[in-house]
Amino acid sequence: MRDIRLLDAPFDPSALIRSFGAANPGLGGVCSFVGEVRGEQDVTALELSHYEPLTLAGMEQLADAAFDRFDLMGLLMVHRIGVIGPGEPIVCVSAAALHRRGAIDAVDFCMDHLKSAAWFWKREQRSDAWHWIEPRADDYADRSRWEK
Amino acid sequence: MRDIRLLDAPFDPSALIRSFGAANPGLGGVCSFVGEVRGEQDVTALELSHYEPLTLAGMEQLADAAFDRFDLMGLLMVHRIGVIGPGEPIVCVSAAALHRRGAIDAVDFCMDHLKSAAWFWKREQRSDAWHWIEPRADDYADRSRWEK
Amino acid sequence: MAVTIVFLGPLRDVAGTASREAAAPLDWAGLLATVGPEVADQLRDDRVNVACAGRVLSDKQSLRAMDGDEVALLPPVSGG
Amino acid sequence: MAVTIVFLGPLRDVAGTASREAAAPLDWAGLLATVGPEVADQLRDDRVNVACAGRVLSDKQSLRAMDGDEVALLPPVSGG
Repeated sequence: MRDIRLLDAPFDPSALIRSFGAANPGLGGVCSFVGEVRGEQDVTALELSHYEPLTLAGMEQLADAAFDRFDLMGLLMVHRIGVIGPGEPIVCVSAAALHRRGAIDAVDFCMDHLKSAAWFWKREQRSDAWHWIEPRADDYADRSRWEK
Repeated sequence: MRDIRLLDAPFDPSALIRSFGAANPGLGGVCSFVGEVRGEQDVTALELSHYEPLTLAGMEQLADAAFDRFDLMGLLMVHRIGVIGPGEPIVCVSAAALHRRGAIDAVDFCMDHLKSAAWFWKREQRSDAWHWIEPRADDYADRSRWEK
Repeated sequence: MAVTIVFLGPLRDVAGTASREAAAPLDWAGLLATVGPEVADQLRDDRVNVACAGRVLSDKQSLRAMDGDEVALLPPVSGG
Repeated sequence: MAVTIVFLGPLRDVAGTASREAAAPLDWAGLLATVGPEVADQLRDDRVNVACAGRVLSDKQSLRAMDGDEVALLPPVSGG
Protein backbone atom coordinates (compact mmCIF):
# COMPACT_ATOMS: atom_id res chain seq x y z
CA MET A 1 0.00 0.00 0.00
CA ARG A 2 1.46 3.29 -1.13
CA ASP A 3 0.11 6.67 -0.05
CA ILE A 4 2.05 9.85 -0.90
CA ARG A 5 0.41 13.18 -0.19
CA LEU A 6 0.88 16.92 0.18
CA LEU A 7 -1.63 18.41 2.59
CA ASP A 8 -2.50 22.08 3.01
CA ALA A 9 -4.50 21.65 6.22
CA PRO A 10 -3.84 20.11 9.68
CA PHE A 11 -3.92 16.31 9.81
CA ASP A 12 -3.98 13.53 12.41
CA PRO A 13 -0.89 11.33 11.99
CA SER A 14 -2.20 8.68 14.42
CA ALA A 15 -5.30 8.14 12.29
CA LEU A 16 -3.24 7.94 9.08
CA ILE A 17 -0.77 5.48 10.61
CA ARG A 18 -3.53 3.33 12.04
CA SER A 19 -5.34 2.96 8.71
CA PHE A 20 -2.02 2.49 6.91
CA GLY A 21 -1.21 -0.45 9.20
CA ALA A 22 -4.64 -1.96 8.59
CA ALA A 23 -4.09 -1.60 4.82
CA ASN A 24 -0.99 -3.84 4.97
CA PRO A 25 -2.23 -7.19 6.33
CA GLY A 26 0.45 -9.77 7.13
CA LEU A 27 3.10 -7.20 8.02
CA GLY A 28 5.77 -7.96 10.62
CA GLY A 29 6.53 -4.41 11.65
CA VAL A 30 5.63 -0.78 11.07
CA CYS A 31 8.02 2.09 11.71
CA SER A 32 6.66 5.62 11.76
CA PHE A 33 8.11 9.06 12.19
CA VAL A 34 6.08 12.19 12.90
CA GLY A 35 7.75 15.60 12.86
CA GLU A 36 6.06 18.52 14.60
CA VAL A 37 6.64 22.24 14.93
CA ARG A 38 8.65 22.58 18.14
CA GLY A 39 7.16 24.89 20.71
CA GLU A 40 10.33 26.98 20.87
CA GLN A 41 10.99 30.30 22.56
CA ASP A 42 9.27 32.91 20.44
CA VAL A 43 8.37 30.86 17.35
CA THR A 44 4.70 31.49 16.65
CA ALA A 45 4.37 29.70 13.30
CA LEU A 46 6.22 27.81 10.60
CA GLU A 47 5.48 28.19 6.89
CA LEU A 48 6.30 25.47 4.39
CA SER A 49 6.28 26.58 0.77
CA HIS A 50 6.90 24.32 -2.21
CA TYR A 51 7.03 24.33 -6.01
CA GLU A 52 3.94 22.55 -7.21
CA PRO A 53 5.30 21.20 -10.54
CA LEU A 54 8.15 19.40 -8.74
CA THR A 55 7.26 18.64 -5.13
CA LEU A 56 4.78 15.77 -5.24
CA ALA A 57 6.55 14.21 -8.24
CA GLY A 58 9.79 14.35 -6.24
CA MET A 59 8.13 12.61 -3.28
CA GLU A 60 6.86 9.89 -5.62
CA GLN A 61 10.42 9.40 -6.92
CA LEU A 62 11.66 9.20 -3.34
CA ALA A 63 9.03 6.52 -2.63
CA ASP A 64 10.17 4.62 -5.76
CA ALA A 65 13.75 4.75 -4.48
CA ALA A 66 12.66 3.46 -1.04
CA PHE A 67 10.73 0.54 -2.57
CA ASP A 68 13.75 -0.30 -4.76
CA ARG A 69 16.17 -0.15 -1.91
CA PHE A 70 14.32 -1.70 1.04
CA ASP A 71 12.17 -4.76 1.47
CA LEU A 72 8.85 -2.95 1.95
CA MET A 73 5.19 -3.89 1.90
CA GLY A 74 3.88 -0.34 2.11
CA LEU A 75 4.93 3.28 2.46
CA LEU A 76 3.01 6.32 3.70
CA MET A 77 4.59 9.74 3.18
CA VAL A 78 2.61 12.86 4.04
CA HIS A 79 4.01 16.40 4.14
CA ARG A 80 2.26 19.60 5.16
CA ILE A 81 2.48 22.86 3.24
CA GLY A 82 1.22 26.26 4.35
CA VAL A 83 1.31 27.90 7.76
CA ILE A 84 1.63 25.49 10.70
CA GLY A 85 1.33 26.27 14.40
CA PRO A 86 3.50 24.99 17.30
CA GLY A 87 2.71 21.38 18.17
CA GLU A 88 1.11 20.68 14.78
CA PRO A 89 2.49 17.87 12.61
CA ILE A 90 4.61 18.78 9.56
CA VAL A 91 5.54 15.37 8.23
CA CYS A 92 4.56 11.75 8.72
CA VAL A 93 6.37 8.77 7.19
CA SER A 94 5.36 5.20 7.91
CA ALA A 95 6.80 2.02 6.43
CA ALA A 96 5.43 -1.52 6.71
CA ALA A 97 7.60 -4.58 6.12
CA LEU A 98 8.01 -8.22 7.05
CA HIS A 99 11.11 -7.39 9.12
CA ARG A 100 11.96 -4.33 11.19
CA ARG A 101 15.21 -3.55 9.33
CA GLY A 102 13.43 -2.56 6.09
CA ALA A 103 10.77 -0.56 7.89
CA ILE A 104 13.16 1.42 10.11
CA ASP A 105 15.70 2.07 7.35
CA ALA A 106 13.02 3.21 4.89
CA VAL A 107 11.70 5.79 7.36
CA ASP A 108 15.23 7.01 8.10
CA PHE A 109 16.00 7.23 4.35
CA CYS A 110 12.80 9.09 3.47
CA MET A 111 13.17 11.57 6.33
CA ASP A 112 16.79 12.35 5.42
CA HIS A 113 15.73 13.10 1.85
CA LEU A 114 12.61 15.07 2.79
CA LYS A 115 14.80 17.26 5.02
CA SER A 116 17.41 18.29 2.50
CA ALA A 117 16.49 16.94 -0.93
CA ALA A 118 12.78 17.60 -1.49
CA TRP A 119 11.29 20.81 -2.89
CA PHE A 120 10.28 22.53 0.32
CA TRP A 121 11.33 25.83 1.84
CA LYS A 122 10.71 26.57 5.47
CA ARG A 123 10.55 29.82 7.38
CA GLU A 124 9.56 30.55 10.93
CA GLN A 125 7.77 33.50 12.38
CA ARG A 126 9.46 34.99 15.42
CA SER A 127 8.24 38.01 17.31
CA ASP A 128 10.21 40.33 15.05
CA ALA A 129 9.71 38.84 11.58
CA TRP A 130 9.83 35.75 9.38
CA HIS A 131 13.19 33.92 9.16
CA TRP A 132 14.15 31.41 6.45
CA ILE A 133 15.59 28.12 7.68
CA GLU A 134 18.30 26.28 5.77
CA PRO A 135 19.06 22.61 6.37
CA ARG A 136 21.64 22.07 9.09
CA ALA A 137 25.08 20.60 8.26
CA ASP A 138 23.88 17.48 10.10
CA ASP A 139 21.04 17.12 7.61
CA TYR A 140 23.44 17.03 4.65
CA ALA A 141 25.68 14.57 6.51
CA ASP A 142 22.70 12.33 7.34
CA ARG A 143 21.62 12.23 3.71
CA SER A 144 25.14 11.45 2.46
CA ARG A 145 25.01 8.18 4.44
CA TRP A 146 22.72 6.77 1.73
CA GLU A 147 25.03 7.47 -1.22
CA LYS A 148 26.22 4.20 -2.66
CA MET B 1 8.28 10.85 29.88
CA ARG B 2 9.37 7.29 30.43
CA ASP B 3 7.00 4.33 30.24
CA ILE B 4 8.41 0.78 30.31
CA ARG B 5 5.94 -2.11 30.56
CA LEU B 6 5.41 -5.82 30.21
CA LEU B 7 1.83 -6.63 29.22
CA ASP B 8 0.11 -10.01 29.41
CA ALA B 9 -2.97 -9.02 27.39
CA PRO B 10 -3.59 -7.48 23.94
CA PHE B 11 -2.92 -3.74 23.67
CA ASP B 12 -3.52 -0.88 21.24
CA PRO B 13 -0.17 0.60 20.13
CA SER B 14 -1.84 3.60 18.42
CA ALA B 15 -3.49 4.66 21.65
CA LEU B 16 -0.23 4.25 23.61
CA ILE B 17 1.76 6.21 21.02
CA ARG B 18 -0.82 8.97 20.87
CA SER B 19 -0.84 9.53 24.62
CA PHE B 20 2.95 9.21 24.75
CA GLY B 21 3.25 12.03 22.19
CA ALA B 22 0.87 14.19 24.17
CA ALA B 23 2.93 13.54 27.32
CA ASN B 24 6.03 15.08 25.71
CA PRO B 25 5.08 18.67 24.87
CA GLY B 26 7.59 20.67 22.84
CA LEU B 27 8.97 17.65 21.01
CA GLY B 28 10.32 17.96 17.45
CA GLY B 29 9.76 14.38 16.38
CA VAL B 30 8.47 10.99 17.47
CA CYS B 31 9.68 7.73 15.98
CA SER B 32 7.70 4.57 16.72
CA PHE B 33 8.05 0.91 15.86
CA VAL B 34 5.31 -1.66 16.29
CA GLY B 35 6.06 -5.36 15.75
CA GLU B 36 3.20 -7.76 15.09
CA VAL B 37 2.77 -11.50 14.72
CA ARG B 38 3.04 -12.10 10.97
CA GLY B 39 0.11 -13.93 9.43
CA GLU B 40 2.36 -16.61 8.00
CA GLN B 41 1.51 -19.91 6.37
CA ASP B 42 0.39 -22.20 9.14
CA VAL B 43 1.38 -20.18 12.21
CA THR B 44 -1.63 -20.05 14.49
CA ALA B 45 -0.06 -18.39 17.53
CA LEU B 46 3.15 -17.06 19.04
CA GLU B 47 4.08 -17.46 22.71
CA LEU B 48 6.46 -15.10 24.45
CA SER B 49 7.82 -16.37 27.75
CA HIS B 50 10.14 -14.43 30.02
CA TYR B 51 11.95 -14.67 33.37
CA GLU B 52 10.16 -12.35 35.72
CA PRO B 53 13.10 -11.47 38.04
CA LEU B 54 15.16 -10.22 35.07
CA THR B 55 12.96 -9.12 32.19
CA LEU B 56 11.46 -5.79 33.26
CA ALA B 57 14.64 -4.80 35.10
CA GLY B 58 16.56 -5.50 31.87
CA MET B 59 14.17 -3.32 29.88
CA GLU B 60 14.66 -0.51 32.40
CA GLN B 61 18.45 -0.85 31.97
CA LEU B 62 17.98 -0.73 28.20
CA ALA B 63 15.96 2.46 28.60
CA ASP B 64 18.73 3.93 30.79
CA ALA B 65 21.25 3.12 28.07
CA ALA B 66 19.06 4.77 25.41
CA PHE B 67 18.67 7.95 27.50
CA ASP B 68 22.44 8.03 28.08
CA ARG B 69 23.27 7.51 24.44
CA PHE B 70 20.67 9.57 22.55
CA ASP B 71 19.26 13.03 22.99
CA LEU B 72 15.77 11.99 24.11
CA MET B 73 12.80 13.67 25.74
CA GLY B 74 10.81 10.49 26.28
CA LEU B 75 10.80 6.75 25.69
CA LEU B 76 7.93 4.25 25.59
CA MET B 77 8.82 0.55 25.53
CA VAL B 78 6.06 -2.03 25.78
CA HIS B 79 6.47 -5.79 25.25
CA ARG B 80 3.84 -8.50 25.26
CA ILE B 81 4.19 -11.82 27.04
CA GLY B 82 1.88 -14.81 26.78
CA VAL B 83 0.11 -16.26 23.76
CA ILE B 84 -0.41 -13.83 20.87
CA GLY B 85 -2.49 -14.33 17.74
CA PRO B 86 -1.61 -13.40 14.13
CA GLY B 87 -1.91 -9.67 13.51
CA GLU B 88 -1.65 -8.82 17.22
CA PRO B 89 1.11 -6.47 18.41
CA ILE B 90 4.11 -7.94 20.25
CA VAL B 91 6.23 -4.90 20.87
CA CYS B 92 5.92 -1.12 20.68
CA VAL B 93 8.81 1.31 21.10
CA SER B 94 8.37 5.06 20.71
CA ALA B 95 10.96 7.79 21.25
CA ALA B 96 10.38 11.54 21.43
CA ALA B 97 13.18 14.05 20.84
CA LEU B 98 13.90 17.55 19.64
CA HIS B 99 15.49 16.20 16.46
CA ARG B 100 14.68 13.14 14.38
CA ARG B 101 18.17 11.60 14.64
CA GLY B 102 17.85 10.85 18.38
CA ALA B 103 14.30 9.54 18.05
CA ILE B 104 14.99 7.21 15.10
CA ASP B 105 18.29 5.90 16.48
CA ALA B 106 16.80 5.24 19.92
CA VAL B 107 14.01 3.11 18.43
CA ASP B 108 16.50 1.22 16.26
CA PHE B 109 18.78 0.65 19.29
CA CYS B 110 15.99 -0.53 21.60
CA MET B 111 14.51 -2.88 19.00
CA ASP B 112 17.91 -4.46 18.25
CA HIS B 113 18.40 -5.13 21.95
CA LEU B 114 14.85 -6.36 22.58
CA LYS B 115 15.32 -8.84 19.71
CA SER B 116 18.49 -10.51 20.88
CA ALA B 117 19.50 -9.17 24.28
CA ALA B 118 16.36 -9.07 26.44
CA TRP B 119 15.00 -11.94 28.52
CA PHE B 120 12.34 -13.26 26.18
CA TRP B 121 11.89 -16.62 24.51
CA LYS B 122 9.58 -17.04 21.57
CA ARG B 123 7.91 -20.09 20.10
CA GLU B 124 5.33 -20.41 17.38
CA GLN B 125 2.51 -22.86 17.05
CA ARG B 126 2.32 -24.53 13.65
CA SER B 127 -0.23 -27.13 12.65
CA ASP B 128 2.03 -29.92 13.94
CA ALA B 129 3.43 -28.51 17.18
CA TRP B 130 5.19 -25.61 18.95
CA HIS B 131 8.59 -24.56 17.55
CA TRP B 132 11.15 -22.43 19.41
CA ILE B 133 12.55 -19.47 17.52
CA GLU B 134 16.15 -18.36 17.93
CA PRO B 135 17.33 -14.90 16.89
CA ARG B 136 18.50 -14.78 13.27
CA ALA B 137 22.16 -14.11 12.44
CA ASP B 138 20.95 -10.71 11.16
CA ASP B 139 19.66 -9.90 14.63
CA TYR B 140 23.07 -10.47 16.22
CA ALA B 141 24.72 -8.44 13.44
CA ASP B 142 22.23 -5.59 13.91
CA ARG B 143 22.93 -5.45 17.63
CA SER B 144 26.70 -5.48 17.17
CA ARG B 145 26.39 -2.15 15.28
CA TRP B 146 25.90 -0.45 18.64
CA GLU B 147 29.06 -1.77 20.29
CA LYS B 148 31.46 1.07 20.88
CA MET C 1 4.72 35.92 -25.60
CA ALA C 2 7.00 35.44 -22.65
CA VAL C 3 8.79 33.28 -20.12
CA THR C 4 7.64 33.36 -16.48
CA ILE C 5 10.42 33.38 -13.88
CA VAL C 6 9.33 32.05 -10.48
CA PHE C 7 11.31 32.85 -7.32
CA LEU C 8 11.08 30.18 -4.61
CA GLY C 9 11.78 30.29 -0.89
CA PRO C 10 14.22 33.00 0.24
CA LEU C 11 14.84 34.07 -3.37
CA ARG C 12 11.33 35.50 -3.39
CA ASP C 13 12.41 37.97 -0.70
CA VAL C 14 15.64 38.82 -2.51
CA ALA C 15 13.76 39.40 -5.77
CA GLY C 16 11.00 41.29 -3.98
CA THR C 17 8.39 39.39 -6.00
CA ALA C 18 7.09 35.85 -6.45
CA SER C 19 7.39 35.90 -10.25
CA ARG C 20 8.30 38.06 -13.21
CA GLU C 21 7.85 37.92 -16.97
CA ALA C 22 10.80 37.95 -19.39
CA ALA C 23 11.05 37.88 -23.16
CA ALA C 24 11.42 34.48 -24.85
CA PRO C 25 13.71 32.80 -25.64
CA LEU C 26 15.66 33.10 -22.39
CA ASP C 27 19.13 31.63 -21.88
CA TRP C 28 21.47 31.63 -18.84
CA ALA C 29 23.03 35.00 -19.68
CA GLY C 30 19.60 36.47 -20.29
CA LEU C 31 18.34 35.09 -16.99
CA LEU C 32 21.24 36.60 -15.04
CA ALA C 33 20.69 39.95 -16.73
CA THR C 34 16.93 39.89 -16.07
CA VAL C 35 16.83 38.97 -12.37
CA GLY C 36 19.08 41.74 -11.06
CA PRO C 37 22.55 41.49 -9.49
CA GLU C 38 21.49 40.14 -6.08
CA VAL C 39 19.52 37.18 -7.41
CA ALA C 40 22.15 36.62 -10.13
CA ASP C 41 24.81 36.30 -7.41
CA GLN C 42 22.81 33.60 -5.69
CA LEU C 43 22.08 31.79 -8.97
CA ARG C 44 25.83 31.25 -9.42
CA ASP C 45 25.85 29.22 -6.13
CA ASP C 46 26.08 25.49 -6.93
CA ARG C 47 23.36 24.77 -4.36
CA VAL C 48 20.82 26.85 -6.28
CA ASN C 49 18.97 24.88 -8.97
CA VAL C 50 17.00 25.99 -11.98
CA ALA C 51 13.97 24.19 -13.40
CA CYS C 52 12.49 24.86 -16.82
CA ALA C 53 9.05 23.62 -17.87
CA GLY C 54 8.81 21.36 -14.79
CA ARG C 55 12.24 19.72 -15.08
CA VAL C 56 15.29 20.50 -12.95
CA LEU C 57 18.27 21.23 -15.22
CA SER C 58 21.34 19.10 -14.54
CA ASP C 59 23.37 21.96 -16.04
CA LYS C 60 21.57 25.21 -15.35
CA GLN C 61 23.85 27.14 -17.73
CA SER C 62 22.27 25.15 -20.56
CA LEU C 63 18.94 26.94 -19.92
CA ARG C 64 16.96 27.71 -23.08
CA ALA C 65 13.42 28.66 -22.08
CA MET C 66 10.90 29.03 -24.89
CA ASP C 67 7.69 30.98 -25.19
CA GLY C 68 5.25 29.92 -22.44
CA ASP C 69 7.86 28.10 -20.32
CA GLU C 70 8.05 28.61 -16.59
CA VAL C 71 11.58 28.97 -15.19
CA ALA C 72 11.83 28.24 -11.45
CA LEU C 73 14.78 29.42 -9.34
CA LEU C 74 15.25 26.91 -6.52
CA PRO C 75 17.46 27.83 -3.56
CA PRO C 76 18.66 25.23 -1.00
CA VAL C 77 15.66 23.35 0.34
CA SER C 78 14.61 22.48 3.89
CA GLY C 79 11.64 20.22 4.50
CA GLY C 80 10.48 17.92 7.25
CA MET D 1 16.10 -26.43 52.49
CA ALA D 2 16.99 -26.28 48.82
CA VAL D 3 17.89 -24.45 45.66
CA THR D 4 15.25 -24.10 42.90
CA ILE D 5 16.52 -24.59 39.35
CA VAL D 6 14.33 -22.89 36.71
CA PHE D 7 14.49 -23.92 33.04
CA LEU D 8 13.64 -21.14 30.61
CA GLY D 9 12.56 -21.22 26.97
CA PRO D 10 13.62 -24.31 25.01
CA LEU D 11 15.56 -25.66 28.02
CA ARG D 12 12.21 -26.32 29.66
CA ASP D 13 11.43 -28.82 26.89
CA VAL D 14 14.87 -30.43 27.13
CA ALA D 15 14.55 -30.78 30.91
CA GLY D 16 10.95 -31.94 30.63
CA THR D 17 9.98 -29.63 33.49
CA ALA D 18 9.79 -25.92 34.28
CA SER D 19 11.71 -26.24 37.56
CA ARG D 20 13.39 -28.68 39.92
CA GLU D 21 14.70 -28.62 43.48
CA ALA D 22 18.33 -29.39 44.35
CA ALA D 23 20.23 -29.54 47.61
CA ALA D 24 22.02 -26.38 48.78
CA PRO D 25 24.71 -25.27 48.39
CA LEU D 26 24.92 -25.82 44.63
CA ASP D 27 28.02 -25.08 42.54
CA TRP D 28 28.71 -25.43 38.79
CA ALA D 29 29.74 -29.09 39.03
CA GLY D 30 26.71 -29.84 41.16
CA LEU D 31 24.44 -28.07 38.71
CA LEU D 32 25.79 -30.04 35.74
CA ALA D 33 25.35 -33.29 37.66
CA THR D 34 21.79 -32.41 38.72
CA VAL D 35 20.26 -31.32 35.42
CA GLY D 36 21.06 -34.42 33.38
CA PRO D 37 23.44 -34.81 30.44
CA GLU D 38 21.29 -33.11 27.79
CA VAL D 39 20.77 -29.88 29.70
CA ALA D 40 24.40 -30.02 30.94
CA ASP D 41 25.57 -30.11 27.32
CA GLN D 42 23.62 -26.97 26.54
CA LEU D 43 24.82 -25.22 29.70
CA ARG D 44 28.40 -25.48 28.39
CA ASP D 45 27.38 -23.37 25.36
CA ASP D 46 28.70 -19.81 25.79
CA ARG D 47 25.34 -18.41 24.67
CA VAL D 48 23.56 -20.02 27.62
CA ASN D 49 23.56 -17.85 30.74
CA VAL D 50 22.93 -18.66 34.37
CA ALA D 51 21.30 -16.33 36.89
CA CYS D 52 21.38 -16.85 40.63
CA ALA D 53 19.12 -14.96 43.05
CA GLY D 54 18.01 -12.57 40.28
CA ARG D 55 21.48 -11.70 38.96
CA VAL D 56 23.03 -12.99 35.74
CA LEU D 57 26.48 -14.44 36.48
CA SER D 58 29.28 -12.95 34.40
CA ASP D 59 31.15 -16.25 34.98
CA LYS D 60 28.59 -19.01 35.32
CA GLN D 61 31.21 -21.48 36.54
CA SER D 62 31.51 -19.36 39.68
CA LEU D 63 27.95 -20.38 40.65
CA ARG D 64 27.47 -20.83 44.38
CA ALA D 65 23.73 -21.01 45.12
CA MET D 66 22.71 -20.98 48.77
CA ASP D 67 19.63 -22.20 50.57
CA GLY D 68 16.50 -20.54 49.13
CA ASP D 69 18.23 -19.20 45.99
CA GLU D 70 16.63 -19.55 42.58
CA VAL D 71 19.02 -20.60 39.79
CA ALA D 72 17.73 -19.76 36.29
CA LEU D 73 19.13 -21.42 33.17
CA LEU D 74 18.81 -18.92 30.31
CA PRO D 75 19.21 -20.15 26.72
CA PRO D 76 19.67 -17.72 23.78
CA VAL D 77 16.84 -15.19 23.81
CA SER D 78 14.54 -13.94 21.06
CA GLY D 79 12.17 -11.10 21.73
CA GLY D 80 10.42 -8.47 19.66
